[in-house]
Amino acid sequence: MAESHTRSAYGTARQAGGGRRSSRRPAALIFFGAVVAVVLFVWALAAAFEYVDGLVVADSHRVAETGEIVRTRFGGPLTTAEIVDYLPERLRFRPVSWLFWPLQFSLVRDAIAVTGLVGFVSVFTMYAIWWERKVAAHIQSRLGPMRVGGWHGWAQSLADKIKLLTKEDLVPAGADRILYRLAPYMAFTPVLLAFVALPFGTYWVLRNLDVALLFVLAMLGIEVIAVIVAGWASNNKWSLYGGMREASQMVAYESPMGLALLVPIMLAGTLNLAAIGDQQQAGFHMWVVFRNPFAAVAFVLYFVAALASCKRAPFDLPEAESELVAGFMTEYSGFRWGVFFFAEYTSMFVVSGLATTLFLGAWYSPLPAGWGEALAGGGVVARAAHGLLFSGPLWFIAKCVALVYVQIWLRWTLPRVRIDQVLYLFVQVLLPLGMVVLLGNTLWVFLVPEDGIVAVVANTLLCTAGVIVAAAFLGVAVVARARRYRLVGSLAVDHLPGA
Amino acid sequence: MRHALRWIVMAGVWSALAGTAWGAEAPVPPAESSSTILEAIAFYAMAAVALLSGLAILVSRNLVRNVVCLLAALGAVAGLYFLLAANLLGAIQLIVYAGGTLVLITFGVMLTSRPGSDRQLVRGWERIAGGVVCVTLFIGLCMVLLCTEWATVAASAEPTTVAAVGRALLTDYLVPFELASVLLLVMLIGAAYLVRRDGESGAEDDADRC
Amino acid sequence: MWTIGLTHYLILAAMLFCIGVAVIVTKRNAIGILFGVELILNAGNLNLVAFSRYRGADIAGQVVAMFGIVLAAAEAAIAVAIVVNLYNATATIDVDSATTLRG
Amino acid sequence: MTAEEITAVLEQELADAIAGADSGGMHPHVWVTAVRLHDVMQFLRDDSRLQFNMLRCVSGVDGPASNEIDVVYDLLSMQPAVSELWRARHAFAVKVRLDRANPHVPSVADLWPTADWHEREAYDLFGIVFDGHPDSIKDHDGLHPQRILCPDDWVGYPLRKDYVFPDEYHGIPGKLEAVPPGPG
Amino acid sequence: MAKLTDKMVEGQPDLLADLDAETLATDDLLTEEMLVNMGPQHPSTHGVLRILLRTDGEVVREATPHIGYLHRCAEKIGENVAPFQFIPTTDRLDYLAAMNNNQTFSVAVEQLVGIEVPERAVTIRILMAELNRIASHLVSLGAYGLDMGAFTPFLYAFRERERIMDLFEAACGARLTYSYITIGGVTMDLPDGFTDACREFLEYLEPKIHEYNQLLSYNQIFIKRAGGVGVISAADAIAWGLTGPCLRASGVRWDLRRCMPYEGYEQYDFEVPIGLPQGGEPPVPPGVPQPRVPRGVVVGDCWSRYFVRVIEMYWSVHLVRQALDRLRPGEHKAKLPRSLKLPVGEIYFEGENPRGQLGFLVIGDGSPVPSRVKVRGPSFNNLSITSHVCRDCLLADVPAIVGSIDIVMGEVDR
Repeated sequence: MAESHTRSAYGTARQAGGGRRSSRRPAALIFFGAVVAVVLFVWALAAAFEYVDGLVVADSHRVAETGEIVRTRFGGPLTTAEIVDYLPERLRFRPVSWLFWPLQFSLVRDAIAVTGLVGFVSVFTMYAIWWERKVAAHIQSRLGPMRVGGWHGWAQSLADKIKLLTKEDLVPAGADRILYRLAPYMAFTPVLLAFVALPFGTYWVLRNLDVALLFVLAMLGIEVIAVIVAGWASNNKWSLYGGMREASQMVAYESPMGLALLVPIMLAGTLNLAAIGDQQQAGFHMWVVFRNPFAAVAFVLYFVAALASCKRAPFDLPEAESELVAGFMTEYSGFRWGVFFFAEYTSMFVVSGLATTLFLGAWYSPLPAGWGEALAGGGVVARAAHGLLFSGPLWFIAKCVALVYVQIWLRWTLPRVRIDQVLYLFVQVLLPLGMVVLLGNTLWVFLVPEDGIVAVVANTLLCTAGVIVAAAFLGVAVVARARRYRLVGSLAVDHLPGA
Repeated sequence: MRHALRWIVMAGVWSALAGTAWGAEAPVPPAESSSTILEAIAFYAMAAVALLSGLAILVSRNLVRNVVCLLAALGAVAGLYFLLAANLLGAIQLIVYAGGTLVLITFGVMLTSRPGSDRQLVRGWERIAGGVVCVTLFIGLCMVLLCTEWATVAASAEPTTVAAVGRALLTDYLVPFELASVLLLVMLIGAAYLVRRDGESGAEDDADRC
Repeated sequence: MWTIGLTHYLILAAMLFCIGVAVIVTKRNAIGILFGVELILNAGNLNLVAFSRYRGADIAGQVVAMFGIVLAAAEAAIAVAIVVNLYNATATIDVDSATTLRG
Repeated sequence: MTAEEITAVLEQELADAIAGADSGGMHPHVWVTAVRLHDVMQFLRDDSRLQFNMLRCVSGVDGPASNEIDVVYDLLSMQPAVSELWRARHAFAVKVRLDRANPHVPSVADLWPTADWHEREAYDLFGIVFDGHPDSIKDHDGLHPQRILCPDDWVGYPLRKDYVFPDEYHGIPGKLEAVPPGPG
Repeated sequence: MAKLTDKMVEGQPDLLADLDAETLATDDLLTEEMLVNMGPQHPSTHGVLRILLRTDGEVVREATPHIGYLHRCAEKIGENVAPFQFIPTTDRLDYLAAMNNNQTFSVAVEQLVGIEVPERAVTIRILMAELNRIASHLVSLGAYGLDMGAFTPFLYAFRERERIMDLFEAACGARLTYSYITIGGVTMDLPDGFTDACREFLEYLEPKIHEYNQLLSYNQIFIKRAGGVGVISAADAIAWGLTGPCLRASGVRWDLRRCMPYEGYEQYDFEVPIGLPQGGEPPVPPGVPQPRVPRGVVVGDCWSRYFVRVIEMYWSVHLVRQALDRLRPGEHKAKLPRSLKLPVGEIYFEGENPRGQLGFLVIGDGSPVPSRVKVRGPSFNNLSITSHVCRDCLLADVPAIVGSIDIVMGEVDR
């Protein structure tokens, strides 16, 4: 009886979604329309320049002479001919080369990459929201979304987005109309821009900036102003409190985060994220977090400051629902609230991305690099195994998702900290700790020889500690899974709907 | 006027996106190649954003709108730095200026604003006098700029690496570097002393001030 | 018209500078004046970086611009501190009314 | 101490303030004149033998038949102890009989702060004016404690026996017949 | 205590004296402080309570509770219906502890009329009252975790409360407003198999309370947020008429069930937990791991009020077990005439509710309808101290303090 009931409910939901679009100009269409327009514009631009230049962009052999490091396989300037001979023989006939013709313009490649990135970010955010609700549910011994879209309610976020899109587009009375409308996009755009410099793999970085780390930090900093402006423009006392709390919290966590990030920079000697990643490629013992004890403490310090920067877990004061109703997001509803939510989850991913790139061996797999070469050389199965076990983006996203999981896990187990405790914690506890870690790391780098006894011992100790933590985590998960009925008692069987 | 402001700021944000995405790895500019045209487009876009947001600060009275316009201006100038192959400076400008100083100014705006007090209290003739002064100043500057012959050296637009700037800071510019840190220390103590509410001793609980 | 020369940047910086001066002159609100000062400093930095780029990519201009940014941050902090103090002493931050030098 | 002893002590100390006593029954109490109420309460709280440290409840009782309103103060004396259980010494009540048309009685909020809200409620529902109440305001009804349960501009005192429920309040219909006929 | 009106805030220093008229005319109210309404629709005020806060930045200068949004004039109903018809209204006073309300009113009327309640009925009443105390404390602990931002304990607490609601549903058919205990005894006898289900639930619940201690009570952030916040001294507690866990947390070992016993509570053995300073060990029934008061906790602060309720849940489980052993077959309700005539006289009786002492003043005048029923709600008094405690606290502490006092608007507004 329950099944038929849900199917009909699901059915009606579909019709409701397709109902009459609200007459006023929905903000969503403009936003997605703008993204598509950028892509088409780039395509047309490439065609236009063909006539202006009249010449193929500088040929490829010049790259070999000047020894310019061609970071991305397609990074440097490149010709259609080169693309075509990269294809397998069977595809090398005339119309295909026409298809790949625009690829030779770096702007077109950027446009495609940007579209891919926006696609990845929106898909990741949608599933991060759904995943958080599932993880929260299982922490609280309930099931979470189960009905929308079939298995475990995977389409719940999609349904939420459609609901958000069809919601009324209202602006509170007395609010500063322009700033109120602008704030969500001011919060979302910088975080999306941060992906420009984030390396997903050796060939998977949109712009290999020399100042990548500073660029990402800058983008996270601008988002703060959007929150303050949102709080001010909503003409609501609670939002103003939310905005002011975000401002004071930002002042508190910015300096310890900076100090914590100095440690990997000092170890790697550069701000270029791709270069920092390359120094951690020989397996998990080469990860910066296991390099020396100060780096491990710096990782924890950075992660705590990162929690405060994307307003998560114990530091979610700007949108504290039990005190400030909903903080700076009180007056927002519909798609604008969705964009703020979008920005929060995207900044969670960016912050985890930074932590992975700097501390947890970027896109390199924890397995020793030796196995990688062995597998890569072998037969089809071995190469497939290599592709699976050593692929850059796969490992980068896996590590980021693991860190996002920790952030979700913290949110549903810890109560919220008070504003003066946050300021005390960051300014009087973590800032001195950051300075001590920085000093310690400097001394370690100068005094301790690279491959001396002390360095090797410290490295092995930290590696074993890391393995123990990972094993313990997996062990507890398996044991809890096996005995979950005992934990919840007989309740688990008869009370849960359809369990 | 409101819609105009809205499009200025949106354009600023989008041009910052295009500027940073494009300018960072300016490819080799052979004469009149597609990249120089794009570079020109980017330059004019960002210049337009910077100037329009500056004018918006001049015109609008709402302080928080000024903060957003200043943010757009700083973003546009950062984009120009990227165009001028000064990547490190662009990033520092965004962090220190847009991320730090602007939040400071926002604090100033929030702490000292009262509802309905941010009206323009300027009388008519003051505005005209200001305008005249600026225009004459601008004409004077342009006269100087246009008729002098700048000795420019066409150099490759490789973005200066962080290492080069770092080395320069610690070798050629060591004295100003140390002086700057001393100045920051003095400023820190001065600001803390100034803001101490009279009557209380130093240990002001931060919760009271935020 | 399409190639961007040094003069383009200098004229842009001059325009920013004049707008900054205009903002300082017309705003009576202390924080408003702060905005003007920021614009002027930006114009200065832009000039420096433009020269550094168009004179053989020597990094003198960039380094001095960096110091410019640091000083701007310091100056803004002091300015906000003074304004908050002014607000605490007299009830308004209207520059014309702050005529007395008493504490 | 038993109710009789308490009444005896009271009559011995403040004879003129006591108007009558009923120490039998389940609710032993003593009648006090409105004028001397504050002194009696002060004595009950501070006297070494009585020490009524907890004011449990202040309730108004409306008696339209005899055209008067009573105020009942229920008091309790708790014997403090360091770590074991506190012992209940004795419970007692004090009643005051007031004229129904213009009930005035001095406030005891300064002796027990809990009386503050109780007296505001007694005024709100019975119209008993407690003179010297810390939260009193002056409006068309003169100086009286502020209303606590009903809206500040409510007319009438709901718990009086002769109270008539208003037809409407700010357009909200109070009675069924006061509801205007709907469009249907 | 300067009374706060929504109009001009008095006592504001006159800073505008030396400014010219033009600026003066435009700024009427110069104040850094803001008047903020927390409620009546606010996620952390339990029910419809509105607190008007005068805040200066994050610091709350003055908090003034405004009540009356849930006022249904229960006392007026009391004067128009017979006592056994008033029972459903007592359910809705403290709607989280309906059994205790019914029990207190029934005892008041029985003592007034002088009805003898059969032995089995008295034991069932104590059984039900203590079960309802556990349910009510579970809600208050869960909601308090919610006020602090910890979402998970709320769901665990409600999962256990579901088990108790199933037991009540088996006994009297209702989940929240039971009207099960009435004058003269209990409306229906216990269903068979109830005692075994009840024992199984107690076995299931006892280790869970220890689990919640680990999850929330001893959590460092929770201790930092609740310890040393909203401290109420014993003298203030008595002066403001606080009763129940709020009074006990201030170090006053006072429980009506032990100090002025009624309904045979003197035959049961249980301890009265009070707020202990750092390192103190509250009394706990045998077979329960000994809890310890962590560092940073003061007698009479929010944490102590929270923890007294946790320990009371242990003792209620112990009490229910004793009640189950004491159950003997017999009458579940005394024989009463159709229309019970109330004698001329009055009685003031108070019973120990989960939130404090619920008092009834019942005045009979010979007719079956009482001439006056005065209800003394414990939350009404407990709430009155918020303005005294919340002075100069932080904005985030107001929900913490109000949550720890644990008010139910049903019995505040009556």
